[in-house]
Amino acid sequence: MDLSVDRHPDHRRRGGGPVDQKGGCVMEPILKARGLVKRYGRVTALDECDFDLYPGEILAVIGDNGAGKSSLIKALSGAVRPDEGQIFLDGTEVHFGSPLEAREAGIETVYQNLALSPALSIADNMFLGREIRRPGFMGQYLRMLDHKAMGRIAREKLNDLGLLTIQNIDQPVETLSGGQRQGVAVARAAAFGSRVVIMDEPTAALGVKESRKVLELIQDVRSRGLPIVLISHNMPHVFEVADRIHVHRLGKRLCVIDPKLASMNDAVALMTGAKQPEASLMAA
Amino acid sequence: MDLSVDRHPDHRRRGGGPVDQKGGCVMEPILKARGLVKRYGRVTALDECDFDLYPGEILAVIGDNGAGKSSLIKALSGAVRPDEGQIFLDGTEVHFGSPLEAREAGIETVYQNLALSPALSIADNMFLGREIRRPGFMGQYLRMLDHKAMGRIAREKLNDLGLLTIQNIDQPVETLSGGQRQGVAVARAAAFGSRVVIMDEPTAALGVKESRKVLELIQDVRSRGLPIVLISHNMPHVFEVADRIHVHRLGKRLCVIDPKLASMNDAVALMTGAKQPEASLMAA
Amino acid sequence: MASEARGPQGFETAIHTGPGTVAEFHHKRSAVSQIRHVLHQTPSIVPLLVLIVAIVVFGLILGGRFFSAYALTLILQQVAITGIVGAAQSLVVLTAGIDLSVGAIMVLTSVVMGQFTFRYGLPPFFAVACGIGVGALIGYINGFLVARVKLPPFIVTLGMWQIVLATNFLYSANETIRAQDIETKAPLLQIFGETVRVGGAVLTYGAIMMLVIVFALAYVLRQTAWGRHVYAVGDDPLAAELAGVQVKRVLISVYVCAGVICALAGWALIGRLGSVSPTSGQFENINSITAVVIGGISLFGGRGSILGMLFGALIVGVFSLGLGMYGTDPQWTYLLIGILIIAAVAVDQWIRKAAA
Amino acid sequence: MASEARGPQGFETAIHTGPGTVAEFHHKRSAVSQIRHVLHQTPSIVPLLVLIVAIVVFGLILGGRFFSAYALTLILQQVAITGIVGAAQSLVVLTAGIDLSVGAIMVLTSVVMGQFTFRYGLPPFFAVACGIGVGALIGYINGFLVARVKLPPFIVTLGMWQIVLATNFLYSANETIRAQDIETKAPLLQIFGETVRVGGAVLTYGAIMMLVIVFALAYVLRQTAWGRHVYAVGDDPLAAELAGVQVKRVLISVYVCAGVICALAGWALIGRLGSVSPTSGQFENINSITAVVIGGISLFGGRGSILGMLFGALIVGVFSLGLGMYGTDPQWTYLLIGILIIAAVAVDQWIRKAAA
Amino acid sequence: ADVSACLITKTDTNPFFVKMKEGASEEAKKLGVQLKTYAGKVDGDNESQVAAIETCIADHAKGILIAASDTKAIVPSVKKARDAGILVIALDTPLDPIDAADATFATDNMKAGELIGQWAKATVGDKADDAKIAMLDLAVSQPSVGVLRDQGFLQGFGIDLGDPKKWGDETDPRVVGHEVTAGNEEGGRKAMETLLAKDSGINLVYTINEPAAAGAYQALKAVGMQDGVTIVSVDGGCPGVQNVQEGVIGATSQQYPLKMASLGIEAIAKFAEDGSKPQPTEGKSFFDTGVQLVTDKPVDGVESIDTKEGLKLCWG
Ligand SMILES: Nc1ncnc2c1ncn2[C@@H]1O[C@H](COP(=O)(O)OP(=O)(O)OP(=O)(O)O)[C@@H](O)[C@H]1O
Ligand SMILES: Nc1ncnc2c1ncn2[C@@H]1O[C@H](COP(=O)(O)OP(=O)(O)OP(=O)(O)O)[C@@H](O)[C@H]1O
Ligand SMILES: [Mg+2]
Ligand SMILES: [Mg+2]
Repeated sequence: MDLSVDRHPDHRRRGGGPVDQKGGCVMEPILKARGLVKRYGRVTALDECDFDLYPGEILAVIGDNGAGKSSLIKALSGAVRPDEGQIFLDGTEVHFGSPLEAREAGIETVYQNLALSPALSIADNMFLGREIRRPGFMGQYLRMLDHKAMGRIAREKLNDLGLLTIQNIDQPVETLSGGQRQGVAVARAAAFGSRVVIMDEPTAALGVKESRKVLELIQDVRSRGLPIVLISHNMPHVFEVADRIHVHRLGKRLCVIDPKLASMNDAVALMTGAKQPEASLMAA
Repeated sequence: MDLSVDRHPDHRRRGGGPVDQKGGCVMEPILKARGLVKRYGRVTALDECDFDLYPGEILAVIGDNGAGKSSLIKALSGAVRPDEGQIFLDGTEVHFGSPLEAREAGIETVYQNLALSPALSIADNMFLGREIRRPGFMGQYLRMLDHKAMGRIAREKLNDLGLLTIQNIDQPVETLSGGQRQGVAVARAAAFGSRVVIMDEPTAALGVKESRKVLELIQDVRSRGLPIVLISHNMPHVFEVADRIHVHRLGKRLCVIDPKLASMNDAVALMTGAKQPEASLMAA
Repeated sequence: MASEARGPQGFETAIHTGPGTVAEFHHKRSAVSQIRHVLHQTPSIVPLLVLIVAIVVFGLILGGRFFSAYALTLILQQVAITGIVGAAQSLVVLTAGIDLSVGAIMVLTSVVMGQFTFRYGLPPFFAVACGIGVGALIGYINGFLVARVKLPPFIVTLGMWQIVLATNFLYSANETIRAQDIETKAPLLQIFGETVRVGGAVLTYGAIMMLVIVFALAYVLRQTAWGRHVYAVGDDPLAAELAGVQVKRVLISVYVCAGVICALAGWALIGRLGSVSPTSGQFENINSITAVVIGGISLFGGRGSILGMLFGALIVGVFSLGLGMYGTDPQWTYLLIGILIIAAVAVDQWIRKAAA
Repeated sequence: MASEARGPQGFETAIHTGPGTVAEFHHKRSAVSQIRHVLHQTPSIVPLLVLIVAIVVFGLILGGRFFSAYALTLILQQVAITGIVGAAQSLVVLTAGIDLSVGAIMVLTSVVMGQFTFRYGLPPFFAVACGIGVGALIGYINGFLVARVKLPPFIVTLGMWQIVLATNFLYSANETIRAQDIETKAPLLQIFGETVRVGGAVLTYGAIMMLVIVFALAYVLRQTAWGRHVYAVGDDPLAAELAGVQVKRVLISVYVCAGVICALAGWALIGRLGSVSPTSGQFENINSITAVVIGGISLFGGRGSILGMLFGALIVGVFSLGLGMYGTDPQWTYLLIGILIIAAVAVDQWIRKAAA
Repeated sequence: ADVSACLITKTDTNPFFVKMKEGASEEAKKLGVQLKTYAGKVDGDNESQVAAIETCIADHAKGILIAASDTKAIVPSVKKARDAGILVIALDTPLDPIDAADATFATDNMKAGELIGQWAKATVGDKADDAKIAMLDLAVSQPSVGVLRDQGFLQGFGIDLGDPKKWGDETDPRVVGHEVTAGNEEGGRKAMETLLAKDSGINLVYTINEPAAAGAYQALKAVGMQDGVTIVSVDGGCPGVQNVQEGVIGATSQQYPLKMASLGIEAIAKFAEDGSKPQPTEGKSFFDTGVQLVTDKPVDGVESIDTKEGLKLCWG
């Protein structure tokens, strides 16, 4: 059943994107997990789950509701401590005790519930936990924040995402519409991710146009060389941007397919259990 | 700009569905709103908005994030009191002071945030506010609830929706996955709606398969003769099931288009403001 | 204009051939996890266990004196007031509120019952009815401010506490009505002080009323629509409102109900003290909250059972009597009850976490 | 296998031709809504206005006696303790907690400072340090139980209140240390009772310390990362955790900080009373919560400013002094303060609603 | 009236202080003194009293009457008031040191306790050696009145006090235990029940005041022991004396708050007039307003008045 990529180290990657461009033969995954287990009381959300993300790729993760996708993401980003299993970043094992530790290692995540503080301003939210201090005495000794610099940078990042309509960078996040909030969360991750960017259903609440903006942003981030993990239930979106597709089922990785070889039909059949994995669809 | 149906009472409806079958020439909307205005502090969420729902049809409502779709729905279902404007049910003006009043008038709604009580059981949630009492003395005088009957009915309704995997109808809703919760909310509305069923993004968090189930359920409900209002950002879904499409923009109804005459492209162009409404796309 | 093909998108055809199940997981059910599951499902079991352990431990230490029908029923008598007030508090806490004014309402209503009888010479029956009416009125004001004006319950009842207590002192002029006067002129006021003896066991009508109120509320909360609505409102008021619960009406009814129960506590208080004393009951707000908390009702609303509150009140009762009989300095008792509060909740939390 | 065409779906092409804006609405800005908006943005303005109105009204009623530099600075002196404790309370309330043990910590630390000096003969400087250490320790225990064991703050501090108060009585043996003794042997303990006179104005170092603490905390909360994190934790701890805030560490630091501030209040208390009295401060938890609430800090966390708390404390101070000078019965004062609490929050709520 | 005076009591809920206030108000009206009253929230609430003194200073009062909650801790504030030229008279409870106030009109609480102790000893007679005594005290914080009355009673009964500044450290087996009552019926009943459960042979009950005694009586009545047990108390309020008359309480030490208050007001009026300060009772460091034992069962060697007399002198 487990036909995932690590069983075939000798195959050449056939996917598009920057991975191929580098033409590496035995490329090391930048983020790798083996045998992750996470139980919530009587529910096993992750059941010996494996995961591989290669440098510069967009990896989509698809699966039924409740398959354990968000749980996997949370384990990878330090939001949840797996009961068993190992996680490797660039080949060395890591143990993230908190989301902050993962973030400091360069893994930036957009969670399904956004993780924004409603009463804080947009700028405060974007820089939460990585505030910029003023230069000189005020910053050094009185630890004063540089609100101006943070506001400027936040605005730039939002503009990149086409969220021009936000008039006031100091307005509390709670005054934004659902779509605008999602935009802030995505902009934050895209702006600060240095190794890996993970996005859990970033377009679920977004309109057609706003979704498109996010997809463009994802491709943008990838073109900066950063690999991205994208969870989505939207097959056309997944097949449009993904280099490889991780199919999650019943708490584990069922297989990894290549969107250029497999059809949406195949993907849906695999994730719902209508079909067993076949070698011909697999990503290398 | 306002090319909506009430300006053309002499046109025949061209849409499919039961409305056409009855062949009525000047059919009265079952749910009608005129000039709805709702302001949140400095934001005008509804700006002189009109609305018409005809008997037996599926009316989709589409629009950008923050266009005011949910606000419209809340006004129609009594969750929010509009500042101005009138609402008519079957031609008579109504003033819903609370969601309960709308519900008692037969309007059942699935809200974007689901409106479930996490700590209560599935059955309790489905029957909240319309509990069934025991027959005889216990029910009459001691007001004892008939937990058994409610459990049975709840299970039936969930089975209709294909949510067979819920093992225990008495388990608290908080133990369900996001998708299962959405299923419970949809099942509740479908089971109890007697005049109109309104669904605000019922498939946003759902997987491919679960979404399909909900779409089938919607068509099922329509075939029972109930009209449905469906809000969705998913164009393929909208064009698949809708009889008419209400395009919402900047807090008001821009126009109503016929999915058989207009393309998805037209719809997206209209809702994003890339295109002005044209008579050729309009639903009668 | 061209329109796209209608019907399911191509990739969705696979769905109907798949198995009929969505994600499911293997459920382990070891003996330990079973127990934890049961504990989790019925949160009032934990305080019940603590209660039993406490009784057994004190019984072992103190021997027959403690383990007698007299001492055990004495505990019931001693917690009667806290138990009744705790029932009112439980209702409010279940709606995610808190009522700091319960003790003050209780005292004021007992004073009203007494003064209406003795100052104005009204028939005792009518005075009691007035007392209950005053309780309901104050409850209504609390409920109105919480539900309609949407003020936080903590603040409303903090203010109301001061207002009611001050009113109590101003109205009563701090005058105690003596037990002997009540006995001769208005025995109805003392009715809940009457005792029923069965062997060594001594039960007052007040203790019996507490049990009746608690069990009646337990029934109402579990078995009636209103009870389910109370839980729903405490759980998520917005969701409850949208789901068709008349949140404001439920909230107001809960506070009125709490006010009435406090008035009954005021009546029972006259029975317990014999006299009407405006300085009583100043700690019943803390006592009732302690009982509620030890009994495992969540201060965030929507979770817990009123039986738990009863056990919580009894636990405190067992500790204070047990420690008192053991001869502990009252200050040490005070300290131990503080530790007990924290420990009880820590145990509760541990079970919830383990069984989550 | 055939694969679908990649790239945007057909119907999405229209997007790029549309105008570059998403939904936007016309913003009305009448004068009234402007004012409401300002009030909404800076929540501490409301209590400030109430404060000014109260001072003016009492000034008009009582004339020069009240409207003198002496009386007005007297208010500052009288609220100094509540203001300092209120600063600690504000920190905790901003994290969506509540600290019922503040008053008890304050008294115990003042007793520790006194007893360490007089019972064990330690140098006053060292005794003060020990007192502050005790405050920090109790704060740490509170914080540990709240952040790590995940118990509700209300319960942790309810239990801690009883524990600390009982410890205080047991340890001090209810003995007051007399002012004369402190004056001669350890004047350091009384330092915050020293006064600075400017004309008729009389300021104690204690009042000055309160102002320093409040303004320093206002700076820290607004201008430093830690301050922003306190707000984030109070707002939504889960979101804050995911966004990279070390929620547990922030929580613990807040409670430790509150403990230290309470210890400073204990030191100031010795200055204010002259002596060390183990029975003082039993109402500081209610007083500080009242100040916080009237000052517009939300009990649900994450909203409000510490300056508001200062104004809240001053409002209560103005009312107590004003009503006292007017000769009102103390019970009427309590009653009015009760009404004031509810009214203050109702006004706040009205503004929030109107400007939502 | 331009003479203004302040009355600061420990609480304004205890009937004792309520009556004291009424007495002061009446006298003040008679003498044309403007009286303002203040009180702590509970017995032991020192800070409210400090704030009250400050308010009086700011208000330019001529004199302050204070029943101090913490007799030592209030001294610096009293000094401030005296420095501001205000006459400070301690009522009910002497300050520590006693000369911190200009004058003291007080009852000797220790003496009040001793009287009932002696009476109890004489009443139980031979059985004094195997008496079982329940001590119903005021509060865990051990405010001074509570300690003085408690220790006075034990001294009068002839029990070794240990440290006379606190209760609870006695080793005499005749003391069954101490419980706190908050000085009201509710606390009295619960404390009595607890001690009864501890030892059902209790035959003598000391109570801090008459409400606590009434509560204790209810507890005894509930188990049918009301006739075999002697209750003694302190205060001498009218309901209390009535209870003595009806046999609920064996004896009580009566105090005279009205007298203290009216004397205090008079003194302030006089001070405002000619600057003269009241003088203490001969041989004592304070002006003793007296305490008398009220009982209908007088015993030899302890002076007492009967309840008829007591009811004439009682205060409310
Ligand atoms: N904190 C939690 N406590 C208890 N159970 C949980 C928790 N988080 C997740 N689960 C359970 O674990 C399983 C996997 O959940 P997860 O959120 O990972 O699914 P998902 O694949 O992200 O689903 P979706 O597509 O709906 O977001 C579900 O059955 C869910 O109910
Ligand atoms: N309770 C509220 N308080 C303040 N503003 C609100 C509130 N509800 C909605 N709004 C504002 O009203 C506008 C319309 O919101 P609404 O939720 O109706 O949009 P929508 O069309 O449903 O968007 P989406 O597709 O994101 O759900 C938005 O600008 C939103 O910020
Ligand atoms: Mg998920
Ligand atoms: Mg919406």
